[in-house]
Amino acid sequence: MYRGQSGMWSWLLHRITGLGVLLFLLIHVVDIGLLNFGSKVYNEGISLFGTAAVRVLSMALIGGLLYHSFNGVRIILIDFWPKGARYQGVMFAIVMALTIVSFLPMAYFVMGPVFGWPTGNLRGGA
Amino acid sequence: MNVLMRIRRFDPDKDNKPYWDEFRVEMDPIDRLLDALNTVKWTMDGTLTYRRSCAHGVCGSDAMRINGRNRLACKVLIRDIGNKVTIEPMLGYPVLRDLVVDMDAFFDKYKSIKPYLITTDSEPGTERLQSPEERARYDEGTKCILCGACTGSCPSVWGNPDWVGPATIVNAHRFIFDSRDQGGADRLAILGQRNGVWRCRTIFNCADACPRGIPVTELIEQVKRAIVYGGDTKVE
Amino acid sequence: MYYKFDVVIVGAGGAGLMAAMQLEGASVAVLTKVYPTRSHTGAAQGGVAAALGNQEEDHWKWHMYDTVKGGDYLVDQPAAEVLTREAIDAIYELEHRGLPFNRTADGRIDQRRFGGHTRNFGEGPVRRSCYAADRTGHMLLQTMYQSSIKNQVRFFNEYLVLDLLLNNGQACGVVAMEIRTGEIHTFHAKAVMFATGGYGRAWRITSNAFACMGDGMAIAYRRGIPLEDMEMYQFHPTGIYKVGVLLSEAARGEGGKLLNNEGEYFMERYMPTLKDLAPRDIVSRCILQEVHAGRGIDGKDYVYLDLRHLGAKVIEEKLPDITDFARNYLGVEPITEPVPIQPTAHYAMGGIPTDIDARVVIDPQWTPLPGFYAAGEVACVSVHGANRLGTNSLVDLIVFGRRAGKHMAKFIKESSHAPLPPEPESYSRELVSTMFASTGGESAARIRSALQNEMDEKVFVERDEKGLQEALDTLDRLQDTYTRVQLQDKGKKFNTELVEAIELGFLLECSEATIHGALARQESRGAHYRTDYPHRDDANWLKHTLAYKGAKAHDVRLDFKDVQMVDDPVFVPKERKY
Amino acid sequence: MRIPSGYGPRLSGAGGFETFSWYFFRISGVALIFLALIHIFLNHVATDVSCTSYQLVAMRYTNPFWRLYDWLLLTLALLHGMNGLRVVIDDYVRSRGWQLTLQSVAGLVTLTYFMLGTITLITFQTAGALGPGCLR
Repeated sequence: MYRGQSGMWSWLLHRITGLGVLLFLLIHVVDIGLLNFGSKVYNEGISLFGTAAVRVLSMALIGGLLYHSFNGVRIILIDFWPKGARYQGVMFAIVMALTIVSFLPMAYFVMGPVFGWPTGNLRGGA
Repeated sequence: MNVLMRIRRFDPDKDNKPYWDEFRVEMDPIDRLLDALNTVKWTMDGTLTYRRSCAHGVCGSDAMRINGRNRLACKVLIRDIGNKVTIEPMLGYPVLRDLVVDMDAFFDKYKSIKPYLITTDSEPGTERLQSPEERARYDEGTKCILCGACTGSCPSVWGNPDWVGPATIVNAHRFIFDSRDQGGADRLAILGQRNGVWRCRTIFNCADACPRGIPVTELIEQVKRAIVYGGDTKVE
Repeated sequence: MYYKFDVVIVGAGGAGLMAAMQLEGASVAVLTKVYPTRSHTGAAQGGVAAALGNQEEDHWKWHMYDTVKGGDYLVDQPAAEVLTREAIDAIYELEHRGLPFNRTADGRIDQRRFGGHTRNFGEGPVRRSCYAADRTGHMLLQTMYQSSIKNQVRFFNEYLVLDLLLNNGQACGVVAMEIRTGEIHTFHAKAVMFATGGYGRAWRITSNAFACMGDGMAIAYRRGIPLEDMEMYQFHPTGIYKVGVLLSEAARGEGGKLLNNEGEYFMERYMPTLKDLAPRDIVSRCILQEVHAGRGIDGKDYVYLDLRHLGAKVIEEKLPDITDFARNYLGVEPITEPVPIQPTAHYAMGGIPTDIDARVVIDPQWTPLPGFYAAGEVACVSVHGANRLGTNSLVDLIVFGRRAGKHMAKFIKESSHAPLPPEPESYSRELVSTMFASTGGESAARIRSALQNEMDEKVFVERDEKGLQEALDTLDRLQDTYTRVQLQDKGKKFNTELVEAIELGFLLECSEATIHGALARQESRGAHYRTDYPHRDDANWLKHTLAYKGAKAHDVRLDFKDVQMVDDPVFVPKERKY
Repeated sequence: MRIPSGYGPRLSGAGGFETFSWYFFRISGVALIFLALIHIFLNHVATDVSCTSYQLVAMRYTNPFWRLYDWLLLTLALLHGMNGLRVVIDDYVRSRGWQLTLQSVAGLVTLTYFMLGTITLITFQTAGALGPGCLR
């Protein structure tokens, strides 16, 4: 084992979240493909997304996507901002903070319907 | 101070696979880890094998993995590691014996980016002129002692030993940004390829491992930008 | 295995690589015990002197005067002339090869002051040392290695040379052990060059690398070649206390001063003109005098190097490495605290005698041994005489390494391979197999430690007859014990215990020659200070010693060689004052 | 201050495919941040995921903007992601045979998914009941 510092963990997490999101994308394209089979097939397929189990997975997806997005910005800053490399550690901390801060409300909206939390948005028939 | 040393051992003549060995030594807090290794070798087990030469961090012989991070054994003080230390050979290189790794491929990679001044104009009778600012532009890279700690700390190298690795790019940087050099375009072309700079994923283990304090990743990023943007034209 | 090359160079430090670079088109092998960029040239910090005159008026003749006077007139003056004249061209050659010197505002090579370098024959300090921060040696070594890559020099990395092959009075190759495999190889060559460096590991407090074990000197010595002026060993005044790692003279060149326990900058008292920039032998001795007078820090055997008044900017920018050493090895912050220092074993002025073309000469009549060359610390062209000036070591490497290369280039065109002696590997194989077979139970590490203690105690900055005699007896005993060294490690591959044991043999022989020279030379000159003969004696001792190996430590035969002078009143020996 | 270096003007065609790939990651990445986050916002926050239905999609797709939007998201995400996979394979698969096999499979998957997604987006007919059909 190599005891890398934040740079290494940020990279590893970036890779894992990237591959995770890719996996989801591949599934998602298939479920979109269900549109070709008419409304009944599609609606049955897509209703899976409303189940509690898939909602948990969706949360993981959203968390991963948020991290991957923010860290992507960090990487771009490292690449194009001449001082970026010097502030990579600070930027990693900011990335983690932003990820958590933006993840929490998203998680509330995703899991809300399961627990009957008020979200104020359009929601499927309970 | 009593120090427990856990050392990864491997003798190709005897062992099928590496194993852990332990030694207890009594050291002074301001002794260096290299002194502890010497104490083991000279008083306990003569078969313990490692490289060392200058013993003060300028020759680059004794890079190894100390408590999970690449360090020079001659620059790590006992008081900073405490009572227990784990020592392993660097990752990313074939192990020859105990803590000694094969660095031939490392030097071959270094050679691949033409690490020497390339000039096409004729030599002046005295020195080529270079302003202090131009000299400062590539100063960081000149500190490299080719110890290989950065390259051995890089996950991209562990995954793909063919990759040129950070040390090579640092040395390319040293010439690319030298105002006297005229081979920069060649080097950038080499580094723009599949095993060039793009395999750097800005992981920063290299910068942490560098015993000379070179901001390795930052220099690699400058090379990337040089490939993408091009550089300033040479002053006439 | 058998290899055949035009030239075999042993050692990949400054001298070896500088020579290799001159041999374009020839087949050249460079054998090195460590990877080339690990050579101890890389540890040189301060600079490399040449009278470029970039900062103020300067002349090679002033440089030559300083070299001759700094060496306490034991310098062979024609060699010093070559050294200082050609230094200028050699510096430009290195700059053209890419060496990143620090620059002046107008883009030329920057130069700074260094101990013993003066303007106008001793009037005051001059800026003569070309430098690259405080890692000049590192940059020099890197640049030369890079140049050898360009020239496609063939390197044999991690090969320990065990023997020099001679046949009919001519050098014809070397035998070496490949450390990685334990195999013995013969290298057949028209010309052999030794550039193996010094033997500073004979002392405990030393600035030298573990690799500096006197390999080349001892191998030549065993083959009947004398060692010249071995008593002339330099102790650098400012080694880090207890560790020996050097704090470069550049620190004093930039304005650092030595401080005793009374808060006095004592060099001003001893040397009113050059003060802290007096030559190293003098400064080392002044430190010892302070210590003897009870003015060492805490009454111990060290003093302070004070950099505080230079300010953080100068310290960080011009002396970054040594600042790092002080922090790392002492936990001392040079910007706010003085740094504990003591004299440390540093440099062998003596070595294998050579002429100005770096050809090895084997007797007082300057008879060359055809095909055998040496340059760098291993050699004694005697440009350093009794004491080397700071920065002149790198000058020696590049000037005489270059000359060796050029002369070999000519030599190999004019001559063919001399036949190898019968069974060329027998001596080396015997050496290794004896080591493996020994059951004597002695430990090389213990013998080395005993040697170092003895040398630190009795063959240090100050010597006397009694101490040297005792040291010789000790050495005799240690050499006897050495025959019973037993290895724990019986492996063939990367057996560093074997390497260390063989190297210890080299070290013992270099020490033996050193002690003999020191015993014989009944005067004080340069680095050689005899408390029982405290004055220089030009009537009897304006000559070099040549030590020839005998059967045992006591059996060394000494011969003497006149110091060469040039016909110029400026260089006539006179009292050395600064 | 601009410090001149020795390497001269910009290289023509600097570096080839790997350079392009590196650039593409960054450009597509920036675009994807907006595309993907808005997409997620629409489907998980503005309306709950349980609202998503054939009818909702149909309603949205009456406006070609959303077809284009989704197509861009699909294309960029697929290329960004699969290029990432390619890089991972390139990093960790040392055998040339396996390397070639896996890269080909990845290429094939990319093409198939791109075709599948694109065809769906183009051919989808908005017929029947439109609207979210879910409760407030």
